[in-house]
Amino acid sequence: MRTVVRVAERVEETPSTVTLRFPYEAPAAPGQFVMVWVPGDDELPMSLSYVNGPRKGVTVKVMGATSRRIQQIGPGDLLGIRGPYGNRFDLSPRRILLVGGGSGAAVLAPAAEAARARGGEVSVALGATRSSELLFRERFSAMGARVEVATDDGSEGHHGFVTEVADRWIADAPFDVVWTCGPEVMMRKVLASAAGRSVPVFCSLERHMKCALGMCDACAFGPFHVCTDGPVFSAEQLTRAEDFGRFHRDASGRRVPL
Amino acid sequence: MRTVVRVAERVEETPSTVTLRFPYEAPAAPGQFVMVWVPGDDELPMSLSYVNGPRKGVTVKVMGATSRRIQQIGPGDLLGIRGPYGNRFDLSPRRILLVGGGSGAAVLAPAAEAARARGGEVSVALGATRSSELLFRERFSAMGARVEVATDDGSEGHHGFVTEVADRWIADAPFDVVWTCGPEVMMRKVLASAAGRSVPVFCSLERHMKCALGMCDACAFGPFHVCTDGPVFSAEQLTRAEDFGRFHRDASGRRVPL
Amino acid sequence: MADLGVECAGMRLGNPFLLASGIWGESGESLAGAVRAGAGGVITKSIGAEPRAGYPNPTIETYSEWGLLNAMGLPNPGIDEYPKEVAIALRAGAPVIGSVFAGDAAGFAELARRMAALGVAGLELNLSCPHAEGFGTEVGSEPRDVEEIVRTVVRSTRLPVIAKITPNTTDPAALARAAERGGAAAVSAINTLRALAINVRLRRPVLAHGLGGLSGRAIKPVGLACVWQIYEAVSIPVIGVGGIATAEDALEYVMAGARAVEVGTAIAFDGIAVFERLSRELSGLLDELGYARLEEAVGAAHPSKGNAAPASAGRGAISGAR
Amino acid sequence: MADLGVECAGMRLGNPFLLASGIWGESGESLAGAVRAGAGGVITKSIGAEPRAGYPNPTIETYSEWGLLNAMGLPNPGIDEYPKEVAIALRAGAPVIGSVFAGDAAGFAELARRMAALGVAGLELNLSCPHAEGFGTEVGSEPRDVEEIVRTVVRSTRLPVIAKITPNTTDPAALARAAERGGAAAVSAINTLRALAINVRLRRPVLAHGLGGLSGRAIKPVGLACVWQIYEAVSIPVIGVGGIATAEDALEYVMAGARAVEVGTAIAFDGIAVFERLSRELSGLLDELGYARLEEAVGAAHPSKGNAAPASAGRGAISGAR
Ligand SMILES: Cc1cc2nc3c(=O)[nH]c(=O)nc-3n(C[C@H](O)[C@H](O)[C@H](O)COP(=O)(O)OP(=O)(O)OC[C@H]3O[C@@H](n4cnc5c(N)ncnc54)[C@H](O)[C@@H]3O)c2cc1C
Ligand SMILES: Cc1cc2nc3c(=O)[nH]c(=O)nc-3n(C[C@H](O)[C@H](O)[C@H](O)COP(=O)(O)OP(=O)(O)OC[C@H]3O[C@@H](n4cnc5c(N)ncnc54)[C@H](O)[C@@H]3O)c2cc1C
Ligand SMILES: Cc1cc2nc3c(=O)[nH]c(=O)nc-3n(C[C@H](O)[C@H](O)[C@H](O)COP(=O)(O)O)c2cc1C
Ligand SMILES: Cc1cc2nc3c(=O)[nH]c(=O)nc-3n(C[C@H](O)[C@H](O)[C@H](O)COP(=O)(O)O)c2cc1C
Ligand code: FES
Ligand code: FES
Repeated sequence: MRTVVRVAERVEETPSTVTLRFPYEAPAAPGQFVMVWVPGDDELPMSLSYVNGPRKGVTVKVMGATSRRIQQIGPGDLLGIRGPYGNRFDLSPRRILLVGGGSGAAVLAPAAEAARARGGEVSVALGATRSSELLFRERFSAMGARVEVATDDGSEGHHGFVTEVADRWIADAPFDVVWTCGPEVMMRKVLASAAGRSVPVFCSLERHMKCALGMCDACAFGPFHVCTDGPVFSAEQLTRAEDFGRFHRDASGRRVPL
Repeated sequence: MRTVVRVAERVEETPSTVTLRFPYEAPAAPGQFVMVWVPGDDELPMSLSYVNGPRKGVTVKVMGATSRRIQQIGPGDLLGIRGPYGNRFDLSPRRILLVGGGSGAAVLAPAAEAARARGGEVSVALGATRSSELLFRERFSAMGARVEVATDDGSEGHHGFVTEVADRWIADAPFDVVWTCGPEVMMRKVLASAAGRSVPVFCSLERHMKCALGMCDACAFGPFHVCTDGPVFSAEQLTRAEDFGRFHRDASGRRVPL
Repeated sequence: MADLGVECAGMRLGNPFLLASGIWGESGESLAGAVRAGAGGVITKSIGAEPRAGYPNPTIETYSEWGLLNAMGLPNPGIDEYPKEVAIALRAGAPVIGSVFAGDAAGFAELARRMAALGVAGLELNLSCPHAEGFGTEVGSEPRDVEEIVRTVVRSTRLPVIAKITPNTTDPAALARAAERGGAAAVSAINTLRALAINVRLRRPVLAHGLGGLSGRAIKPVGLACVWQIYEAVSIPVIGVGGIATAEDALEYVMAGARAVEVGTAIAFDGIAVFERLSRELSGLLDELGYARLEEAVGAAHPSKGNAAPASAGRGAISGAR
Repeated sequence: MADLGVECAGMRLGNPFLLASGIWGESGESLAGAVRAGAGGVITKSIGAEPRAGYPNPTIETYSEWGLLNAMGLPNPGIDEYPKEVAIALRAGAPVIGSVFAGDAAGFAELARRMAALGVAGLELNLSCPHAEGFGTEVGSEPRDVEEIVRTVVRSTRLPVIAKITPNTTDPAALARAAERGGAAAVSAINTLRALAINVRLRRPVLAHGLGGLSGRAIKPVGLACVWQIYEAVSIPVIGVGGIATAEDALEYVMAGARAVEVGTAIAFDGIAVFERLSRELSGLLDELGYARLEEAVGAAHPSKGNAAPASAGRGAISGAR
């Protein structure tokens, strides 16, 4: 059963990223996602970038046809929403490092806010191709997080991979947990930085999704289904899934390299 | 959905009447009935003669094939039960006259008990063909009701119709309500006795039943369905149903004389 | 307040909610009661040539609040007894549709003729009862038979003839096309789905007849698929039936192509007051969606028939439909 | 503790609960996971000759917790990619049944041959998907076609062949008899019911494909009727599927004639842990009813097959069955 929502607000976050806000009552937690149906077009999984209260939001990066189409949606337009689905970040640790690349910040921002609201200390290593693409940079600062940015083109902050910032921080500072979301090669590097140190790492993953109910097997990932066992996985779980960072399944279920 | 119950107890109340007791959790009120399914045989509506607690009961008089078959059921046998269905007696009046003929006492006895438990004064005019067929006579006495009996053959009490006892009482004593159950000719006479006096009368009726859900129309009775609007009807309602005491519908829905 | 009135098979209905055959439909006073409760029209119990007691009890089994199995076995008082019931029903003022069943075309025609003489507004042919031997699906599963029955009936009466189609078939649209060729004024779909319930503690089917028919909310998606396919296949009006319990259910049927709908099992679960609630809620829903008249919404979900957004709809609604 | 083991179509199953095709059945690790969770055997997603992406999303719609509509469109990685998945599944130790679909008999035979070579214990032919054009019901609605497809496949393999029958038909027993004539080792029934859901606010079908198939608790009574009718019509084992969510549901199917059952949609609502729960509860239920072995209950609700009460049953149980 889908709920039809009318988009209330559209915010251009970066040149390639748009947030859509809409009224949606179902309770949700940071880490969870919804299925967003663009009538007449596809339906895609999207992390909730705003989870609290009745006005939820998703933040969409242009990838292909449907995400482009979603970006053209504006106030007054209708979307079909179901969910939220999936698991959530455990908000109990106190000193939290976030490592976000690209649209990965979409799922990390509400998690960071929730952690701050509980009195947690939040540090954010935020990466993007260039300065203008740094997602939710203000939002992280506004919540009182320590933010350090990295850009591929050096237009701002560290010139290079965000994982280099993360690696330095993990080595220097004592964190109780690391949360990361972004390309899987990036997340593999974060895991590598944390390896041998006792800090637990949780990664938010993306896989092709159809049912989001843990039934159709589209999002099969090793012994897991990303839609119900994830999208947040522990480093330990990821060692049991050899596909991590290497393979995903396409719409037909074929295992293809990432 | 039927609940399958195992009969716990069988009591021969009179030569032609048997009570079956069985565990059945659903809450019920005096006046209501259940559908009793004899596996491999028919399913019939039966008033609850015991309504309280988890051990319910029905009291069955031999009429035709199925009621005879029900009487052969004993402890350990299985029945399918659904319900309770229908409306209930309003237990608030204080001085209550009960007029029961034949198996009519089955539905009146639990109503009388409930009224006594609330401190009501209960008088019972109880009729039968002969002394041995007087149903729940002890039960009425045991609850502290005033009981007067009538038998067709004069083997005990008033020799004649129970309605004659009822008529005398209604004329003499001030009752707040009259409840009656038995053949419709009998109940018509009770209504006639009460007519012109201000005492309200409620009759418990029987009609052919199939669904007991107010859907199939088998129990259509004037503008009512006996299964959902009844089986207890007020004198006032009965004046709107010209079939009362005159017609019922057979299994095909034909209106045939009673 | 949106206008719920519809024109269907030559009948003018104040609202699209018809009492489905077999529910509250045996006695004239019950039919009249359904009208008083707000039904836009009523369909009688299916009437045959002779009185029939139907199958022994148990004749029904509920499946939670989601479905109902029945094997009534087409009990009915027979056409000889039926004039007095119809006379009472007619006094309530809404269209009364006479439902009939028979084992062959001649039988249907004879019953239709006699039913028509009673002053009903239309006839519904029960070609679709899944559990009555010699009737229903047994005569309504082959397009050829459906066409012949409908044609024979249509020749014997001037009233609009509605063919009630079974869902227990590979191709409901083929049956509807056959009815259209035969001259039907409308088709209604669906009757119940062939179904069974077993009581494991008693190790036997619950219904005395064994097999029965499933109705209620469980079958709504199946009824919608049939109506959708039939709407694409024929030009005559379609009447939707199966599992309607809310205004939204009804509007799904209308958007799938139904001009009117029938309500049955919901009465068992929600009482006859369901008619009043359905009309009230449907009005509100149409207002919300920007429809001034229910008829504008007929078939609205079919891209193939070029249906557009209601004239009055705002941006959101238009974007939803593009 | 009652013995849940069954012998079905030449396969020995530790319990009667098979993973239904299309649920957790695309990847080898998921199939293995279902075995670990307690499935008596697993059936793969229906595999075709080529990789197929299936229909675009939305591909599913829930209907409260009572049903599920899907129009996946038979997505599958194709038989070329499938050996590695089957290899992983086989390691879990329970029978793996390979499901295949094709547009004609030769296509089925070729896929069956290739699937058989992977070491599966049996084959299930999907003759019954209600929404994939050119496949499923389109090839499985005529007894003649079913017989030809089954016969051609049976000739090309030594494995037991299970024909999966559609409920979207007038006469499921005729399809089952055709499969038996063709040499099927068993029939399974049912696949989903042709169904539709419309979103009235968006004025369009919810599923991208429009029509889909209904599964889940809503269809149990329909599946039971099909299994009942098929059991009366054939001598080969019947595998029941459709809406099983409790041990009592499963036992209804068994008493209607099923030797084994498949579980699909319940996994969406209750998770894969449903297998462990079903076995545990079924054991308890059989104990309560006095059955020492599940196999004694097969067909127990059919008077025609002379089924009797379990030897161990007490008075009440015997009286219930008389
Ligand atoms: C749990 C989860 C959360 C996500 N959250 C976000 C988010 O917050 N913001 C965001 O911009 N994107 C998010 N995505 C990714 C998003 O769902 C799409 O994959 C992406 O928008 C590209 O879609 P497209 O159709 O425009 O691209 P296309 O060009 O059509 O396809 C590009 C790729 O998108 C992927 N894709 C297509 N369909 C699906 C599908 N049904 N499910 C998953 N992936 C698909 C495939 O890998 C495909 O190769 C999330 C994905 C998942 C699984
Ligand atoms: C609300 C209600 C409460 C009842 N309570 C009791 C009770 O407490 N004790 C008791 O002994 N009887 C009760 N009855 C009557 C009972 O249901 C049967 O009518 C009666 O037992 C005769 O059934 P039979 O099949 O043995 O008789 P048959 O010889 O088969 O039939 C005799 C008559 O019983 C009636 N009958 C048959 N089937 C049904 C049916 N499905 N529904 C209603 N009547 C039917 C018909 O009028 C029939 O003509 C009640 C009936 C109703 C409607
Ligand atoms: C108890 C019962 C009796 C029915 N009797 C008839 C009948 O006599 N003739 C007929 O055409 N349909 C009959 N039907 C089918 C209904 O008219 C309707 O097609 C079906 O129940 C689906 O609608 P619903 O889900 O709203 O009940 C009957 C249904 C029920 C539940
Ligand atoms: C999402 C989904 C996908 C399915 N895919 C297939 C399939 O590929 N092949 C097949 O034979 N049946 C398929 N089915 C049908 C199921 O195997 C099963 O027959 C049906 O769902 C009824 O069982 P259930 O109510 O337990 O789900 C699918 C069902 C669902 C819900
Ligand atoms: S999307 Fe279907 S199992 Fe995860
Ligand atoms: S018994 Fe069916 S309406 Fe009363």
